[in-house]
Amino acid sequence: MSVGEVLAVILFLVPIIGAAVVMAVQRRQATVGTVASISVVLVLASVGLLLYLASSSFEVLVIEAQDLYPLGPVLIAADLLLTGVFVLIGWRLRSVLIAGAAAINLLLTIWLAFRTDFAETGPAMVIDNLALIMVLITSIVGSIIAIYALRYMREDPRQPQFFAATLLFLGGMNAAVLSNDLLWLFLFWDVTTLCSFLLIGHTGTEAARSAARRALIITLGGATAFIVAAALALENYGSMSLQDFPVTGLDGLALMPLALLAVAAFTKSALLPFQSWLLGAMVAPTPVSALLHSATMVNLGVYLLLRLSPSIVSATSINWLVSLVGGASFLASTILAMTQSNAKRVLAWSTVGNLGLIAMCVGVSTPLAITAGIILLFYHSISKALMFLSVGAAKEHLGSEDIEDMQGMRTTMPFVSAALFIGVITIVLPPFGMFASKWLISSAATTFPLLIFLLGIGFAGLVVFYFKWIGNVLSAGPVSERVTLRTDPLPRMYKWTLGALMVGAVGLSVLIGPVLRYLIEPFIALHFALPIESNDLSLFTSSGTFPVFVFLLLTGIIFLGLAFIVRPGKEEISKPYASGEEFEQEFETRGIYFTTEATVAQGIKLSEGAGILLVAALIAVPLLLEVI
Amino acid sequence: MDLLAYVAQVLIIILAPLAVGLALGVDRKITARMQNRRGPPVVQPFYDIGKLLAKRPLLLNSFQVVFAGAALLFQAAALALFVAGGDLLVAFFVSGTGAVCLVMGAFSARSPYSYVGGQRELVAILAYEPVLFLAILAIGLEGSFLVSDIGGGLLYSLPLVLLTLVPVLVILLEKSPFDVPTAHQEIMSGPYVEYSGPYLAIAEVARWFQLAFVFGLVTLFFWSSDPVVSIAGKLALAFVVLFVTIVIDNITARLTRGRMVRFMLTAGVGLVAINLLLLFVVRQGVF
Amino acid sequence: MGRATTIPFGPQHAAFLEPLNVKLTLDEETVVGAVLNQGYNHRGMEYALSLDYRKSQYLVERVCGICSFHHSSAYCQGMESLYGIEVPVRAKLIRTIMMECQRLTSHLLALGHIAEAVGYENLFMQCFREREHVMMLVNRVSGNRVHYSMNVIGGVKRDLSPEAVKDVQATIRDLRPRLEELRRVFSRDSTLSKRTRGVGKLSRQAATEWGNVGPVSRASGIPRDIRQDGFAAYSMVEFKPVVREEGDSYARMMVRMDECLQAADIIEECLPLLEDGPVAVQVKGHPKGETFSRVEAPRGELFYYIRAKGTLGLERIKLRTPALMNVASLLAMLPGCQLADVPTITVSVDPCICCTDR
Amino acid sequence: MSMLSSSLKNLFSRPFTTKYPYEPADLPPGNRGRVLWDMEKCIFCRKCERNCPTSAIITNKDAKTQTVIRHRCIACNTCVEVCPTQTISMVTEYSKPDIAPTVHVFSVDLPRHEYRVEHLPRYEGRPKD
Amino acid sequence: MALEDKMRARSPWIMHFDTGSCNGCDLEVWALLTPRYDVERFGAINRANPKQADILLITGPVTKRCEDRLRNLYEQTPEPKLVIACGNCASTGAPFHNCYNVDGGVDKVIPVDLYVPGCACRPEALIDALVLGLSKWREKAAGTDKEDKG
Ligand code: SF4
Ligand code: SF4
Ligand code: SF4
Ligand code: SF4
Ligand code: SF4
Ligand code: SF4
Ligand code: SF4
Repeated sequence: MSVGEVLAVILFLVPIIGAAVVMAVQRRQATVGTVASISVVLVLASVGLLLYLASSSFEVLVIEAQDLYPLGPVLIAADLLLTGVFVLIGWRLRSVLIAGAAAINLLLTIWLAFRTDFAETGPAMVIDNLALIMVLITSIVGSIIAIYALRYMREDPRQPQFFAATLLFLGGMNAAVLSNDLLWLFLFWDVTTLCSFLLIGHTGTEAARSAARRALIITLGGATAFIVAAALALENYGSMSLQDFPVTGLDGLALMPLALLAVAAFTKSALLPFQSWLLGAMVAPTPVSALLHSATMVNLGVYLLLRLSPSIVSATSINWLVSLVGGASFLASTILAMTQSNAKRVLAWSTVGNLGLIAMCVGVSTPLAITAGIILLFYHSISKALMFLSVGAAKEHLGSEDIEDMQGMRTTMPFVSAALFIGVITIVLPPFGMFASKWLISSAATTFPLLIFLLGIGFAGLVVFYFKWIGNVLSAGPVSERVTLRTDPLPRMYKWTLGALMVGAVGLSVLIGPVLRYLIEPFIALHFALPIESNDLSLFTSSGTFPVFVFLLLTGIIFLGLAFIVRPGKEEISKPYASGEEFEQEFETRGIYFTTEATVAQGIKLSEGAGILLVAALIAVPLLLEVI
Repeated sequence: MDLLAYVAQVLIIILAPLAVGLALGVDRKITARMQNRRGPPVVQPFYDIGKLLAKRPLLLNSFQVVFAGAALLFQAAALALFVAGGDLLVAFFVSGTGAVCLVMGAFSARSPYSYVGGQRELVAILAYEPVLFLAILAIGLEGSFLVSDIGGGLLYSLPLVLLTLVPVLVILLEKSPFDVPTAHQEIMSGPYVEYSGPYLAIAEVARWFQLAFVFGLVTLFFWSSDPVVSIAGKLALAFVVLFVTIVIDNITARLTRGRMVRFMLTAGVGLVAINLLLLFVVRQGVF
Repeated sequence: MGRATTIPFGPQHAAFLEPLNVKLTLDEETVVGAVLNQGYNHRGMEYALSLDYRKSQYLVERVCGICSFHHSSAYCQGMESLYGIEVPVRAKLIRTIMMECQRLTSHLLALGHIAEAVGYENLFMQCFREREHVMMLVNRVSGNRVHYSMNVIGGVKRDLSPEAVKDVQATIRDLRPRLEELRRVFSRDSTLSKRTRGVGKLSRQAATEWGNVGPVSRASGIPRDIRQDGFAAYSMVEFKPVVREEGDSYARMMVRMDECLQAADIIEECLPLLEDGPVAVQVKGHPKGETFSRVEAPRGELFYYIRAKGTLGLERIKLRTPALMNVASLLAMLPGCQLADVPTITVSVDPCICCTDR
Repeated sequence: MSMLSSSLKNLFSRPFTTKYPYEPADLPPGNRGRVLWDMEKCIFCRKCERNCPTSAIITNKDAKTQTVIRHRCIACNTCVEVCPTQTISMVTEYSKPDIAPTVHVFSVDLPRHEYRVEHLPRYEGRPKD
Repeated sequence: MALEDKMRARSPWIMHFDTGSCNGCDLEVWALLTPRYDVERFGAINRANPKQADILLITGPVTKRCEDRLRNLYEQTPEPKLVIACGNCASTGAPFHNCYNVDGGVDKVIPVDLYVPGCACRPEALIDALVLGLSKWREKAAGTDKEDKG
């Protein structure tokens, strides 16, 4: 076994073992030790994998199943076991849907296992740059979240369960993105489903349980689509290896596996019409949300789409539907995000939107768009984790997640405010990473003029709901003493984790040139012509340039420089204008949410309806084509 | 030669906002005359800026200034990018950042009117940004995103897009019917309430840069291979658009924010769509 | 919902000419609560007015600069009834003419103010331009632009010379087409009607309950106009109160607009009735007894109660001014409206704080 | 739309604006501007002082002066009417702004309608208590 | 310096506040803004916001209730600023000298630079005051500038 293979195995096996240890020992101290050390291992292993791949100039690393020998059969056994567990859970929850879906999964898995003689139809694992990016995200961002959770969940009575699930989640996620064989992927897909179910329901309240149940129903439904797709792939393409998915000549029923996998991806990524589980998952503790939204779970869906992008690109009869689902999710979720005042809900909708955008990129199917999609995926996870964790920290202090309650946080919690601010500007504003992808998407979308209308309104909405929030955070009266970040009453653990993410979000934006060249382009180059060049200072496409570095420098100068130059105390400080009245005590403000709860519910229904139509069309098109 | 072009660009970047200042002066003069008044001299905006700079600074907190300065620099960067023949989309997003900075400045002052003004400015952004964005994408579809590569013909292929820039400018020029964010009689010029003296001047100049960028977009619609004709035509086009906004200002009352958003997202977006559709149909028919 | 925005609207605000404070509670931009806060302008005039009834002739004008002449007319009428004297017809006619001129200035002000409140700057300017014509006219006729100082107890002290009569005639003739032009704009302009129609509705019932007077009540369908009582020379002219049924800001605006035209009519009716004769009768001694007097000021019924005890000082003088009643009814109109409509609605009742607070 | 036509008409017609201060103010004859004393006629009966509603007049019988506080006079014309000797006249020019409330002192020493200019004391405001 | 002064003199922004007047003077102030007198000729516009105003036009005797508000607004106006008391009551409180709730004159509350007589003060008088004030402003601004340097 090569170093790369060892590292790959470490990446998913160690957390899983760690989970077992945590469950076995059941003591806080041991839990802390295990989680911390596993985090370190994960970070090191993922970086090691990066370096290893870099040393071979990012050649795709293929791991055959026999290299991993006893693992294969064990995993198939685990696969059956896990699906069985889902049947049981369905039984316990008295949910016909869950039990039925799980039963179908179980039967199909058994059938598939027999069909393939308990062996893989292709390489077990393929580590290309897309997988590498995902592993980096999961391992590093996931670890940071896990460490953060150590502090956040310190008083939780059921910590071992929580951390075991978290570690399992990370391991499963890593394994899923490395897997090439659909049955392997299916297993880890289900592992993430199980973990999300456990974590969402962790607090055990009524709301949590119903949210967990809903999440399970939807993601299990997705899993069913997945396994059916796997079966159809085996029938149609004669292989269950993702690598072997055909990239030409897809038509008729041969499109079906793709369509179903796309639907499965939509459920995981909570795109319309499946967004409800992610929104419901907001009842879980903040680290869970962070985990779901940035490091694991939802990424898996769009990862699958990106992974299949070479096939989707050629499937011209359905890729427009994929892009429409993505675009509709983006538009609807940005509009709905504007109407929310709960910070986590805002973030949740914005996650849906961003993932929709990625799905849209895949659907647009130009190399440029797919590049944009990967950039978005990469930077989104960092910024989103940062924002979620900040909200968690704010909640501990304020006791509320409502963005209206965050008013004036700048003076009471400067560190968290700075984190939120950086989170927002890295998501929305140029010249940070996410912006680069926005720019690329905009250019790419011109090949698909209908989408530019969704984008136009969506981008504006993005600005509105994020800045409404951050404006609230920054809104504060004159402060007599200078507030420094150090005075923030924040646990050290939070400061470190938030700080790391802040540095990551900004630093990687600075390094977008290398990120693009070394991380993203190798994957694109495998399948497409390179659409974009960079010289570390600027990005170039065929239709435009983006002088990243100039703008980063400018932004740095603007915010740091101005903040340094302009200090209170030099000028006369005056009272706010209140028509001549003294207004200090009575002042209170509330943002604009445009609409009422009822309208929001209606809007959600409407967009879900649209989503259902689109998804139905996605499944119907291959059938129709077959009939014709 | 290269150096010359460079110098010319720098000159344009400096002159464009000044031209906008002058245009605002002309605007005030024409507005006054339409109201049967004599009105201020056309260089009045410069007097105002000079006066403001000479006032003693007075502020609520330093964030206001940071954001006003940021707005100015971002808008200047957007204009610079535009003039240097850069990517329109990037310029647009950078200019949008400038607009957002102003909102942040308004929010950071903890004052009721400024806060409401900030909220309304966000609504205005929601109204005009999509249209501006679509207009730019339409330009990109027709020509190129690179200003230097665009060339002529936009006026004939995208007339409706040019038309949609008029309401955008109405919002940006803070004119009725869409001067909602700064509505003087409701929220006392909104986001600017808490700015005074030099800081107001900074915010104002930032707006000039933003307007210079949008007027720049307007001038893209005219192009001729003869540089003299080209420049004259561009200026004339910009003036015509300005005049239309002035007339609109003088014959309408301010509408509410809901109507503004609805108008921009239906009529504005719709016009771009119709234009693109027509273009598509005509192209299909011709070829 | 939790939080709500609270905003102090006034006392110093671009939409308000005078210090009125409306503390608004907003849910987003919808007004959910409004607290009227008056008294910024309370000077204590009723006390000062009761010190010397002769000097009060001039002080009553200063209760309000917009309808100063109505105030002094009401006051003088009251005093005249205490003295039990009949004012010469010419004086009555002159009072009527001046009152209508003042109604013109006041209504044009109110109309311009509404235009300004909805951000229609050009229309505001047009209204004030026409208003300026009337202001220049009254300056020529009375010698001052605002406080005419023409009323004395017993009549008027400044006669209308034949040239002045011609002047009035010419100016009104000139003004009429301009007013009609304005009326066209006010009634037809689409953006303006979007901002005023259906805004600040006050039903007939509510108007009765809140005790509204003047154009505000007439816009809600209550045909009440004190001028029909025939004080001054109103019994000598033909006119019908302008009534509209809608009860919204638009109706209030249009009632004022129509009353401008009506004022022009009344002035033109009065002018030919002017006959040579005395303009004042002398009064002797100090007044005694109690009385009340009413006139229809531009904003509605203006009511003076005077109790005199036969000395230079008055025992009690009490004003009930129209704006007091109308401003209060804002409380019925504001909740539920948009922040953007607050200026429109407040201005549409034409709040006149100086007399409300006096 | 009628606003459109009137706007355009305005644009091309002469503005309604006066040229003041570059041309004299158009004060109509009979404008009540300010009061002047012809001290030769005054008999110091104090009727004007007593009847002035704003106490703008101070009659000094000993010094033989009539003092009028311009910033108090509301040009009501009462003093003109009550003066038994038609000493006081009203002219059309209004009084001018000044850097302190102005007082004009008419005295028998001075020629007809001429006066000495003095100022009332200025207050510098009062800090908040 | 000279340039600065010139700019100042050409862009006096106005804030008007009514501290208990009878409206007569307020309307004359508004008349200033409208076509007949149009002070925008001199660059003056009504900002209605103390923070952006250079010239405070105060009308009316200051009623007790308006005192604090007036002081607030005055303090919110950045230097160099000019206060013009418009009309007799703002200058001396004259017509309302018998009223118990006024103290007589704006200068009892905040320093006043110019006093405009008249009841109501004619718009022409206000224009005179503006012209006079702008020349006076130069001295005042010189004072503030010196203060800034020293
Ligand atoms: S309420 Fe009226 S009567 Fe009483 S003190 Fe005030 S002004 Fe005088
Ligand atoms: S009306 Fe009311 S406030 Fe006015 S004097 Fe009478 S009791 Fe007092
Ligand atoms: S005194 Fe009159 S106005 Fe005052 S509360 Fe009583 S009823 Fe109402
Ligand atoms: S409401 Fe009162 S103060 Fe206002 S104009 Fe009428 S009477 Fe005069
Ligand atoms: S009333 Fe006439 S005569 Fe008597 S003091 Fe006055 S000015 Fe002199
Ligand atoms: S005009 Fe009237 S206010 Fe002036 S001094 Fe004569 S009586 Fe007094
Ligand atoms: S000076 Fe006269 S007109 Fe002016 S506010 Fe005072 S009383 Fe009214």
